[in-house]
Amino acid sequence: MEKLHALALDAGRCRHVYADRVMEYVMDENKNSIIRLFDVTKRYNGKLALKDISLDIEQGEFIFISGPSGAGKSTLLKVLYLAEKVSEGQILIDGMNLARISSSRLPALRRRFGMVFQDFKLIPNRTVYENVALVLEAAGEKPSFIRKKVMHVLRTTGMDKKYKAFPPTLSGGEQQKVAVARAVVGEPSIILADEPTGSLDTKSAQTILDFLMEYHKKGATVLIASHNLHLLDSAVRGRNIEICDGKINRTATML
Amino acid sequence: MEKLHALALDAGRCRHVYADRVMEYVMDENKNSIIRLFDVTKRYNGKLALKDISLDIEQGEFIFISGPSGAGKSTLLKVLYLAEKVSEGQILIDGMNLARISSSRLPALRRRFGMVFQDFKLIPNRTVYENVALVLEAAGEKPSFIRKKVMHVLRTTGMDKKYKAFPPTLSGGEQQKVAVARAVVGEPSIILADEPTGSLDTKSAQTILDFLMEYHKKGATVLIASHNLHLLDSAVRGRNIEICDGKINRTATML
Amino acid sequence: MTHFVKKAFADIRSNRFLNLITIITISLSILVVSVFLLFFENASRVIESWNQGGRAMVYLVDTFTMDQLPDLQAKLNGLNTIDEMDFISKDQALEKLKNDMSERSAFLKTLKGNPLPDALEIKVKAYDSFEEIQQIAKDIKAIDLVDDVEYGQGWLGKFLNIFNLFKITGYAMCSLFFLIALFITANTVRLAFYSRKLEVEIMRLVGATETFIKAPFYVEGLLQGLLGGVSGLIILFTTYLMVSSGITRNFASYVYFDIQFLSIKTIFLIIFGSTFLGWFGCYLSLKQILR
Amino acid sequence: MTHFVKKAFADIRSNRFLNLITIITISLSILVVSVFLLFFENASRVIESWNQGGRAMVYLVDTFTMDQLPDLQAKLNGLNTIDEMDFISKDQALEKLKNDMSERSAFLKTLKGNPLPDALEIKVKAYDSFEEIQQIAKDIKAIDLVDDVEYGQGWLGKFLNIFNLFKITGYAMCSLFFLIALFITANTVRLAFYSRKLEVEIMRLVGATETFIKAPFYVEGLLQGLLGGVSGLIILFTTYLMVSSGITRNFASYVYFDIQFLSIKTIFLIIFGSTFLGWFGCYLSLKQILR
Ligand SMILES: Nc1ncnc2c1ncn2[C@@H]1O[C@H](COP(=O)(O)OP(=O)(O)OP(=O)(O)O)[C@@H](O)[C@H]1O
Ligand SMILES: Nc1ncnc2c1ncn2[C@@H]1O[C@H](COP(=O)(O)OP(=O)(O)OP(=O)(O)O)[C@@H](O)[C@H]1O
Ligand SMILES: [Mg+2]
Ligand SMILES: [Mg+2]
Repeated sequence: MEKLHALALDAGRCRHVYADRVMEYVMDENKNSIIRLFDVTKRYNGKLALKDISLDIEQGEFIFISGPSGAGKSTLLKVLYLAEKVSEGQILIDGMNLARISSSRLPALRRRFGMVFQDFKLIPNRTVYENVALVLEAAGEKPSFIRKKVMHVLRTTGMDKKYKAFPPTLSGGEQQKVAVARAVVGEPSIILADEPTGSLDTKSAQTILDFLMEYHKKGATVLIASHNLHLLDSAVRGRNIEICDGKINRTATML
Repeated sequence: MEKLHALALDAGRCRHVYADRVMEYVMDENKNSIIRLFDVTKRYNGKLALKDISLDIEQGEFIFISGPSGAGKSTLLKVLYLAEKVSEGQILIDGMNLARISSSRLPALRRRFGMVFQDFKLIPNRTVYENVALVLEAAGEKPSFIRKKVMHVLRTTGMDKKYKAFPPTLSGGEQQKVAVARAVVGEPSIILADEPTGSLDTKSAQTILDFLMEYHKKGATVLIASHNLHLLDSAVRGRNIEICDGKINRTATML
Repeated sequence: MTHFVKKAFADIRSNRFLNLITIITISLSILVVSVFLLFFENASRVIESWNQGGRAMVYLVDTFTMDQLPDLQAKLNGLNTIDEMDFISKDQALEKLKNDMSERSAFLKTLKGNPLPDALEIKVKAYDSFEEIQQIAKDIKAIDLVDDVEYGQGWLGKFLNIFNLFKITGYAMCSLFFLIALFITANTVRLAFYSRKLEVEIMRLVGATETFIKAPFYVEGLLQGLLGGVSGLIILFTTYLMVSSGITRNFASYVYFDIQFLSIKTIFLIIFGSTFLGWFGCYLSLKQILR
Repeated sequence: MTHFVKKAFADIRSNRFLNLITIITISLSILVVSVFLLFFENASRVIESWNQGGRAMVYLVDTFTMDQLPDLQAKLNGLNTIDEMDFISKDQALEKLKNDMSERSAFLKTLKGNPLPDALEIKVKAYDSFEEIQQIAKDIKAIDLVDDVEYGQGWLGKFLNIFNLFKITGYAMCSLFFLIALFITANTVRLAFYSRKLEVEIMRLVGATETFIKAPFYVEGLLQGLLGGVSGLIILFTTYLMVSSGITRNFASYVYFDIQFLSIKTIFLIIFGSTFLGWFGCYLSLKQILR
């Protein structure tokens, strides 16, 4: 395994044609890993945002990504979600190599994720309800199911009374709650939450965190990126990955 | 004074034509007040966001506005900034009644404020430098002065290396730093900061807070709205106003 | 399918301003093209009517006698290029001349005998070019009893050629206007979509398939094109009604023809064209926005 | 001032796509109007040339003798409506007639003496309507020695009236096309600005005055209009060069006139118009965006 890994890293570096195959072989060895990163590097116009990140995340794990502003937390989540392409290295999601995902299979892959964007990314001219329902509509769910499910999620995040409002008329915290509701409405197996409580007061933050933890308990893999270490206080068993200047600084297991 | 105040409140309620005059008379009594709110109520489509807020803020004071998500913190700052009109009540800024400000005098008034918006409100297709310089250009400053001043402020907030970047390519925290830089670049006498450290890690937050405090020490009136009570730990002498559901819940003096 | 149509209608409602501008632009573009088509169709018709089916005079030799007429007519019919013919004897012709020139007929009175020849007035079958009618005249002239053929050699060539030039210009301008309408509409739709770039981006991020994202836009584009085309034609028709009634009232003396509205065929062509416009604009925009 | 121009240029650079579409739309709109103007100017010129300055024949009474000519000419000049006159004696006229009718002059040979009257060929000063030339003819006829005036009573009225109708239609269509260009351009500029609404809103929030916000937009609008107009004319001119050389080469036999490009005056008018378009579109958009 160690050797193969080194080989894979090498392959990743020189962009060898067989690199992808090797990755998948490596994958086979660790059936429980749902997300694997090998030497992932991301450059924006030549400037590094992520540098040689290697990571193995098991199905159902809880990961807390911390680090100062500009460390690369959002970038890490974005490359996992394929909202950005990596510059170097390989990412395997559930055995699929992201570099080899065809654009026609991308939507289906994304529906397995639930992403809370740091800037929310709500459609301004659609109501709260429509924004959340969009995910289920895109997945081709039945209207009656959509209605029930969306209202349920909105109720849990405390936004059911504002379901007719348009995002720009909401307060910062309210927008964040809607973003969280949208991320989980599709019952994703992986939840990526970028600063999901940054605009919330302590009480609301706890509610949202508990809500995400519920999905975690149901078996979802949860990655939360935040600079707010206080969130760790209430976090369950999991790992804390601290990144700084694009590199993994420290990994700690929380018990 | 008490009586006049009551009279003014009355006037505000019944929208009497002489109300404005009364306000200004009241104003005269308290020369040190730079911001005065009388029974301010703000409704959005009939729903209350602020209810009967009365407040007296002295020149050079430091005010910390706290409260849960959706309490009305942003709305309070927005009505002061005339980004929103009040539904009822009167606001006096430095003796001027906001209800009687003509639209031609509005820009000059706004330049006396420095506002950090909760959603940053940076122009996406202008660089960081251009976004900050805009305030000084609008004030008609000399190009050489603008260059020096903008770069100075960017250096202090730690964004000087990214002055050529466009806001959407910045991390959340970086965008916030630019928003703070833009708010203070015009040396405003009143600084309104809505959640100015919400996207920042503890260290950056402290830097930004210290930066704002410097302006406070130089004599600026500073209002910070945030749900993060930890900020209070490092705050100077000032007042903490807690609002909840649009009403002032509690006022405390910090020593 | 109904889902996409429903969504398209919802989108049109929620982006009223953008849609209105797009529809207005399409309808104005259609208006330009159809105004020109209207002008061109009517002008063609009028000019065509001036050129009344190619009448010509066949003058016969002096030695012609009436019993040679059936033989001559048979020969002319044998050419297969003549529709009608009327015999005009020299006496009828002189009579007509005297009537026509009533004011200066004094000079005709001085004539001894009848200097005019017998003649056949013929109507030539449809022809397209000056060369064709020249050939027909030549064939007729080759017949024994025919002395000369007069078919307006001088002005007819000129007229036909200018008419052909007018037709070419007309078709060229129609195509040009259509192309311009296409460009302008496509660009307007693109601009309108440009401000919805964010919406599309977010939809993709949330895991919507390309079909799911694109279909409502296409339905919207087709609807915009259809609405634009129909309203453009309605504007044209209203204007037409006002103008044509105004013309017949005030300009009766100027006008020797009715203005006719576009033919049903052209109307359908225009509506089809504008629907295509909407679709095409949508296609271009989506190609640009969606990578 | 230079600040605003500089900023406008920077804006054009940073909003390349929006500006490109706006400029393309303006130039195409200008193209439609100017193609039509070109067509119309040339058609007018050609039709005008058919109507060669109103020539007419004044036939004199039989009793006319040459020594009465100066007196007659003086009287005609006294009317102040005649530009040139040429005396054509009855002998000259017969000679000319024989030449013109060479083929059928046999019939003229049978004439005893000369049945034709003496005549004056005159050129009438410019006139606008059929009524006017009718009046002029009446005045001339009232002179003693004049027997009759011939000025193509039959076809001239028809022709002039149709020409006038053509002119009216032409002006109407020019105005219509201009209005449509105005609408389309204004809407395009509005759409382009619509996607910059956020920018304007933020500028206002930051304390920029209306002038500070608006001035660069206006400069931009003017520049767009100017660029659009100039490029529209350049497209037209290139097409004109190609078409006109093509026509003279291939259609030489069809064409009895040169196609001429727009007059300098029209060119300046068009450029002015398109700059106005840019400004007006900007004005409308700003009025909408800025409350
Ligand atoms: N699209 C982009 N183009 C260029 N540079 C980018 C882009 N996105 C991010 N960056 C840069 O990459 C670095 C990491 O950004 P990232 O958003 O991942 O930080 P972060 O850890 O999420 O910080 P924060 O806590 O402030 O959100 C930053 O320096 C940022 O400026
Ligand atoms: N433009 C608007 N139209 C309608 N309702 C609005 C509008 N802006 C704010 N509101 C409502 O007013 C209430 C107060 O909003 P405000 O933004 O002031 O909250 P806040 O205290 O800043 O909360 P947060 O900490 O989440 O930013 C909220 O319920 C919000 O939905
Ligand atoms: Mg981030
Ligand atoms: Mg707020």
